[in-house]
Formats: sequence, structure tokens, C-alpha cells
Amino acid sequence: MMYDFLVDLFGNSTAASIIAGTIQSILPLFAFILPFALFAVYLERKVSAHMQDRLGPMRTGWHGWKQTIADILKLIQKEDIVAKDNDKLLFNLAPIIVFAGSYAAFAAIPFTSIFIGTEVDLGIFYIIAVTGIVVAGILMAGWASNNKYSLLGSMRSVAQIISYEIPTILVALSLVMISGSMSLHTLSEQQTGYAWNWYIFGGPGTELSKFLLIPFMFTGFLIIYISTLAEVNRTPFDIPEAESELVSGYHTEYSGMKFAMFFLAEYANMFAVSAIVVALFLGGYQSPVGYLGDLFNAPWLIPIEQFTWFTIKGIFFVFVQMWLRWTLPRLRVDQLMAASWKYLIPIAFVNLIIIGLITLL
Amino acid sequence: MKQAEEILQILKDNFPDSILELKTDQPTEPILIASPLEIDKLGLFLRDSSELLFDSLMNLSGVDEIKANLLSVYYHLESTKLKHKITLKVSTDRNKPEVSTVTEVWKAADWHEREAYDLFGIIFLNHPDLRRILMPYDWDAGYPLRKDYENPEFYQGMKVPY
Amino acid sequence: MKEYFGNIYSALATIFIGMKITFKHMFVPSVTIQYPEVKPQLPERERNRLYVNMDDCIGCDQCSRACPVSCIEIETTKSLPGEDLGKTSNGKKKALWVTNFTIDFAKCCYCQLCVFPCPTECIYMTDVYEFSEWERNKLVYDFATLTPEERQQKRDNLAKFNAEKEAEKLKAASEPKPEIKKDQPEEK
Amino acid sequence: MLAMRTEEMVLNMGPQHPSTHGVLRLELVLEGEIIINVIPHIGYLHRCFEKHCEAMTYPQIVPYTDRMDYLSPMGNEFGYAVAMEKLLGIQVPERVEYIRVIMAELQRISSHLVALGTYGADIGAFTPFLYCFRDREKILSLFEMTCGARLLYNYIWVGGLSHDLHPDFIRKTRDFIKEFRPNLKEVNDLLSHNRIFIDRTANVGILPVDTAINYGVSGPNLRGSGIKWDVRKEDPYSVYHKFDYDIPVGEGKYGTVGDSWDRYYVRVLEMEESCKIIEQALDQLPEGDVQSAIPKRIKPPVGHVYARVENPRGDLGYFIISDGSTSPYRVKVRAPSFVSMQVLNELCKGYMVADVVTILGSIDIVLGEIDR
Repeated sequence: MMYDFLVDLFGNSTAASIIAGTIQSILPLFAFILPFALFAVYLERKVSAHMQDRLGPMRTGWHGWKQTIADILKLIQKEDIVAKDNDKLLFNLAPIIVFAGSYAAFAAIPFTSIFIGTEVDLGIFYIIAVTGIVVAGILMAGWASNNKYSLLGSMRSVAQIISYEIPTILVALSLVMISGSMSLHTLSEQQTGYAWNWYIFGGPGTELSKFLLIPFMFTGFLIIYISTLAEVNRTPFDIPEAESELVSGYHTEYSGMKFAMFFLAEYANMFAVSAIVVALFLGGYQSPVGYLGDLFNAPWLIPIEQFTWFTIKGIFFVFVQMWLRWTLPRLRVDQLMAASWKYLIPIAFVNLIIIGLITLL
Repeated sequence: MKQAEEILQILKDNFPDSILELKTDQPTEPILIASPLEIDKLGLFLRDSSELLFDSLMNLSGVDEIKANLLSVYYHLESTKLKHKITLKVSTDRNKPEVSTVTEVWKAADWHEREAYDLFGIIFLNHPDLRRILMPYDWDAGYPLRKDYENPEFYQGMKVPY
Repeated sequence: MKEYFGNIYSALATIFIGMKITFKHMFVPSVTIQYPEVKPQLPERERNRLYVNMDDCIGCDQCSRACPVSCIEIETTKSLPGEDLGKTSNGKKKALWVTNFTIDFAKCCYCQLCVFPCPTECIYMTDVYEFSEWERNKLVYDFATLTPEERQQKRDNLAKFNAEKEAEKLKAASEPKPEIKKDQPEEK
Repeated sequence: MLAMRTEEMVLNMGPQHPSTHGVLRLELVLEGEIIINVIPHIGYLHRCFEKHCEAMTYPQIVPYTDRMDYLSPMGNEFGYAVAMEKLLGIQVPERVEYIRVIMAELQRISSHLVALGTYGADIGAFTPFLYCFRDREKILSLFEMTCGARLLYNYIWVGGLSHDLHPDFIRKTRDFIKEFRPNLKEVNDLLSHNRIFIDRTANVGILPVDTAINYGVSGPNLRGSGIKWDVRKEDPYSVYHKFDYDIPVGEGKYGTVGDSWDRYYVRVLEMEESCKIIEQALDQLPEGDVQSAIPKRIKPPVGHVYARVENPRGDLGYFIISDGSTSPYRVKVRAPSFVSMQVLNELCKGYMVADVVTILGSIDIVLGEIDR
């Protein structure tokens, strides 16, 4: 939709389509991720503060809402230290790759029914592949900063992300099996109607198989939520930047704008991951209680509503990630691996098989 | 619950040749004086003999008795099982202070002896690794807690007395 | 197998208990106060900066002797016999000029050991705690009330008075024996 | 098959490291993640306490004892007072003894709160740290009300106290204990029984009883290994014999006896016991003048004394030799953290890097006391 509009705007040549394509993919970044990241950093400070009986930032503006802007400005004017014996190329490349990985995932996330970054049929497959790049970025960061701690930190985080991608894929697979298509867009379309049509409650339709699915969809939801937590390095899996041992893992040596890139990438990733979970299980941009647009038959209102519903659900899950961060202690590396290989993956497999049998009914 | 005299008696008949005497003139505790080079055998016996069972070394402190030109070491022993305590004292002459170590008997003595060496210069024979513990490792200006100790003027280029 | 599911169950159960507690604390009012605007009110026995009320101080040097870090320096000069130095609040007659009374607050450890021995209770601790400085020697407070010239003048008088006494004694010693008896009463 | 050549990697943790509880350098000899040897380097915070004492008079040493274990200064002063009164043969009035017990037990709670808070923070849970410090602030304001200072009190003198209790100290302490018990239960649910916390601490750093005794370990670290040893009961001083409280001991609830979880949980239970002692002490608090037995000039007879006190980190011993003058000839302090620090190497062998932090947190050391 956006794309065709832009192409004929620029005169239908191949150059126009390239420009239109790039604009369309850049648009979600400026329109959504940057403001979201600013808001998420502020939200994290306030949530953690009030959970710990503190007040959080109060100085900058009413209840400190300008705090994140102040942070970004501070980080921009901070000196960008590159140590003498760092591997210059990799050192500068790493934050870009990490940010690119998490930002690219936004292209395939369905914000509303009519607007979607790029209409990709292999939605889920593309997102999981793209978030894999982040691993390479982290490894580069760890190696390039030429410091024992960063090296240890990056190796650990690589092992962690890889071993937690498997349960995510398995659960996504089980969902693709039910819905028949990989594209997140169609997945969200299938979950129309009220809340009980969502996949977490067994998906559309009213046959027996829907009710049989409910318990397994719920375990699938839990597994994918836990494993995406690990992929984003959030507690209880934040070993890479475990302050107490490795002094903040792979981004110890970074400062200034490069550190801001890592920081931004983390929050963008947080939303991307919770957006995937919402798109898969909680009906993407579908509203649980029907649309106002239908009531006042104003079709132009529906996409806006869909966008708000999507962001509300996304932010709720980002809040739950923060909530977990300020409640749970951290797992040790081997326990983390054990959790993935001994608990999440076998249960995900069993879940997959049972869901497969139920869909055959 | 044994008193100091009984303990002295038990030690005397197990170690006939070593010089052992009990000093009770000063307030609050009798002190059992032993010879510095036999303290490890004495310690082993004190810990392992069934009537004494001194299994815990509470405190080991070095003292510089400059008037008598002696460096002495006080051992405060305690038995957690039989609930009695004893204080041993060992003195060596100030210029060549040598005491045999009791680290094999009580592991707690390891760092206490290193501290006594670090602050007084008492050399503990066959101690696992007798290095300075509190002062910088390469502090060459003598042993700080001795009574006749003066601060060096410079330590690696830094002025010492501020 | 049972232990396998037991682990899962206890993990999830304890996580939810923990989350319930932190969520409850979202609504508990927070305990932090905004310092510069809201000052904490301190109890009256607060031990912060020392204050010396100089007109009660008789220069007895008790406080500087009691101080573990010896951060109080007092210099007193004897007053001449005739001079009157006024009385302290509890009626004690003052005999010494306090020509120098400095407390070095960079060294002071605020242990209040100097407050107890003071006979006239002229040194006590206030609850002022915002007195940080840029230079360290700015923290050396001089409490003596005499101006520098007066201090110098006091010292000169004393020196002159001592010199006179010396001269008399010399003169008395050089004369023959009978003179000694007469000098004694006059000297007091 | 070519044997894989792995040489050991030496990793320096500290002296400036977020989880080493102060200025301590741990030299870890690692093979991959597994620890082969831990060599602690101490002495960064050495302030020559014992040399200072030889130049000070007896009352002037009290502010110096506060600065040794800066998390439980009341305990240090109490130890010094007990030792000096034993040497001088002074009998302090009943009221002084009761107030000292109340202050020491309040200090034990505040010191254990720091231990639990930092232990949770080491393992990754940051929130209990703030809950513990919120409660500790209440205790500090209680101290501030009685003696004017929040951290270094110079309150327990040889032969008495510097101030009597503040008029509404008793009411405020009772309110504090009423509020503190549910908070303690809350931290307990949030951290102690949390499955991840248990995985991180159970069966980690197991300290068998006989090595503990041989190393001279004492306090919660020894009680965690299952032996009921507490100076307040074994070698009673002051009026502790008048209260009934029991000594919590590690039972290996979630792992073997003597692991990090036990040492941690003994501290949690001990706080409960301290509340009991404070309540009983407040009920039986007699009247009297707290400064009656303070000698004007302390000149002890020629002699020596060794006395010890149950500090939150173990039993703290003072060995004082006096030569009859107004300042001591030699003061040697047996610091509990100095002794439990030696066990670290024994505890850490074969565990992973992340466990060094756990074990170091569980033996709860304070560098001020180790380096003196």
C-alpha cells in the first residue's frame, strides 16, 4: 500500500521503486522505534524506582520525563574512546550490526492491517533469521575490545542466544502449523473477532480442537516468552552484562554514541520480541472487544485503533520484562543452558507433536 | 573443663625435657611459657590429646618486648568440645626471631603468622608462604609495629610522612 | 520425572510470589525525600560541626588533650597581674588570654570526645552539616576573638613583663645576702 | 588424539570490582570457567589501627574501634568495653548492660540487612537490596537519636555510655520491630525461597565443620555448617544469660549442610532472634545512671586481657597488654572477617567464576576489619 503510493509518486521508474522501498523501511524506525526507545528507558527507570520504594528521576521536567532526552544528549557529547590495541574495524562495526539486526526485525512486524513495513510472506522465518545477526555483532564487540572480561561476556551471550533460539523456532513452528502461513500479517488476520479467537485461546473456529489446544497454546506462549527473554539478554538471563562478575560484558569498552547504539538496540529488541509474541499469540493488532470504527462506521478509524491496541499489548509485555528484571536474581551460565536444553526444548518438542496431532483431528 | 595448672601438669609429663612454666602474677589470665622451636610439636599434642582437644586457635599475636630485647608470640587456644581455654607465650631474641610454625596444626594460624611476620619480623620456620600481608609486598623499611620503627622518608618516590 | 516437574512448578510458583511482592510495592509510597528542597529534620543530639563559644572559654586545653586526632590547637598567653579578663557565664574568673584557638574540620572525626571534659561547656556540636569547601585549609576555623594586633600586643606585654621580672631577679641575686629578705614580699 | 593444550588463565577480580565488598583483589587461576586457585590480596585498607592505639589514651581508642568493622561499630565498641572492664575489674550498672545489649542487637540486624542486601545484589536481584537498606535506615535513625551519629558512634565507653537513652527511644524501637517483622518475611519470600536464588546458592561453597573449626571460622559461617557455636551462649558476657533466644543452625534445607544458602539463611533467622532479644531487653530495662562507673583517668594495672564478643560476622577478640601507663602497650584485634577470608580458597576450588561471587557474598566479609 505505502509502497505503491510512493512508487507512482516518484514516477514509476526502477530508481523510484528503490527509493520508495528504502523510505518505507526507514519510516517505522523514525516513526516508532526512536520515540519508543526513549519512552521505554524512562518507563524502566520509573517502574524499577516505584517497585523499590524509590522515586526515580524527578529533576528533569515534571516527574523527570525529559530524563531520557538528557541521557541521549549526554551520550552524544561523550568522547568515543577507541583503545589503542582495539581491532578498529570490528570495534566500530559491532554496534552498527547489533542495531541493524534488531531494527531489521521491525520491517516484518504488522502494526496495522493496512500498513506493514514490507509485506513478507515468510514473516516469522525472516525475523528469526535477522535477529541472528545480533549474535555476530555481540561476538565482534567482545573480540574487538581486546579485554578478558568482554571476551568472556560475548562468548557466553552467543551461547545463550543460540541455545534459546531453538525453543522460539519450535513454538513458532507449531503456530505456523495451525495457521498454515508464515506471514505475521495473515496470522493476525486469522485472529479477528473477540479475544477468544486469539491463538492463546486456541485460535478461530469453534470445533473441539480449539478447546483441546488451549493448554498447549498456553505452554507454547510461556516457552516463547521465556526464550525471547533470554534472546534479548534480560533478567533472569542477563549473564552477558552480569555486573557482578564481568563488569558489563561485551559493551564494557564502549562509550559515547556507540554505547547509545547498544542501549537503543536493547530496547528496540525488547519491543520487537514482545511484538512477535503479541502477533503470534494475542491477535496482533486485533482488538479484543471489537472496533469503534465499526460502530460509527468510520473505516479510517480502524487502523489507528489497531495501532493503539498493538502498542498497548506490546508495551504491556515490555512492562512484564521490566517487572521480571527487578524481581528475579540471575541464573548461572550452566543453569541457563540446562534450562534451555533440559526444560524448554523437550517441552517445546512435545508441545509441537501434540498440537500437530490435534490439528489432524 | 580443665584449669591451667592441670594443663601444665599434663604437658609436663608428656614433654619432660622442654622448659615449661606457668606465669600467674599478672591479672586476668595465667600464661604458659614454652620454647619457640618446639611449639609445633606442643601444638599437635594440645590439639590431638583426648583430655585437651584444643581444636581452635582463637588468636595469635606478636608482641615486641623491647625492654627485655625479646619478640614474643601469644597463642590463645580454645577447645570447642571441652570448653576450656589456655594462653601460650613463646619468646625469641629480637635480632634473630625464629619460631616454628603451627600452620599444620591449626590452619587459622597461616595468615596470623604472616601478619606477625609482616608487622614484627618474626620468622616462622617452614611456613607455607611467608610474605607480607598487610603492608605492600616490597616494603623494605623494616617492621612497622616494632617499638623502634621510624617511617621511611620515601617509598617508591612517594613521600611517606604527609 | 516427578522431580523434573517439581522443579518447574517450584520455579514458576516462587517467581510468581516474587512478582506479586514487587507489584505490591509499586503502590507503596516511596521513602526517598528530595534533598535540596526537603531537608531531613535532625534529632537534637546531632553531632556535626563544632562550635566554640569563646567568651566562656578559659583556655584550659582539656579539649585538645582529649581529641584523638589532635585537630584543636590552642595558644594561651598569661595575663598580667593587674588585667581583668571578665567572667565566664558560670562565674569562673578567666586568667588566660586565648590568643589562638583553631579547629581543623578536615581532620576532625566528629567523635564528641572534646565536648565532655570542657569545664565551662563552651565547646559543643551544632547540627550544621553543609560546610564543604573547595580548599582544605579553608576548613581550619579560627575561633579566637582577639584581632591579630591585640594578640601580638598581648604577647609583647607578657614578654616585657617577663623581661622585667628577670631583670629584678638578676639584680636581687647580684646584691649581698641581707637584701633578699626585703625583696620577697614585693614580688608577690 | 592430540591433548588439548589449555593453559590456565589468571583473572584479576578487584581491587576495584563491584562485588568484592570493599578493596580486595582476588587472583583467580581459571581453567575455562572452573576455578583452580583463589589468591586473595589484602592490605589496601590497612590504616595501622594497632600502631595508632599505642599512641592514644584508652578512651581515645573507642572512636578508632568504630572504624574497623564499619558495618557493626557498636559491636566493636562493645568488645573493647568488655575487654577493658575485665582488665580494670569495673562492674557497670545493670542499665548500661541492657542498653549495650539492645544496641548490639540492633546493630546485628542492621549489619545482617547489609549482608543480605549485597548478597542479593551479587546474585543479580537488585530489589531486596533496597528493601533491606530502607529498613536499615530506620535503625540508623534510632542510633542517631541516641548518640548523634549514624555510622561511627563512639557511644559505648569503658565503664558506661556517652549518653543515656533518648526519651522516646523505647517507643520508636518497638514500632520499628513491629514494622520490621513483616518486611523480613517479605524479603524472605522474595529472595530466600526463590528457585533461581536456591539454584545459585545451594550446594555451592560447602564448608565442612572440622575444616571450619580448624580455620577458626566463627559466627554465621560456622553456624551455617551445622554446629551450634555462639559466644553469647558459650562464653557469656554482659547480661545475655538473662534472655532466652535460640541459635539458628544450618540444616541443609535446599542442599547439603554448610553451603552458601545455609550461611545466608542462618543470618535471616538470626535477625528474628535479635528482635526477640531486643523486646525482652526493652521489657526488663532497669533505671540507673549510665555514667556512674566511668573512671576519670583510666590507668589499668600492668597485665593483659583477651576478651571476645559475638559480632555479626563472628567472634571479635581484643587482646590488650597494658604497661600501667594511660595508653596501651599492645592492642591486637582478632577480626572475624580476617579469619573467614582464609577459607575462601578452600571453598572456591572447583566452582565457576560466577560462584566466587556467591561464596564471597555468603561469608560476608568487611575489608575494614580484615586490613585494620
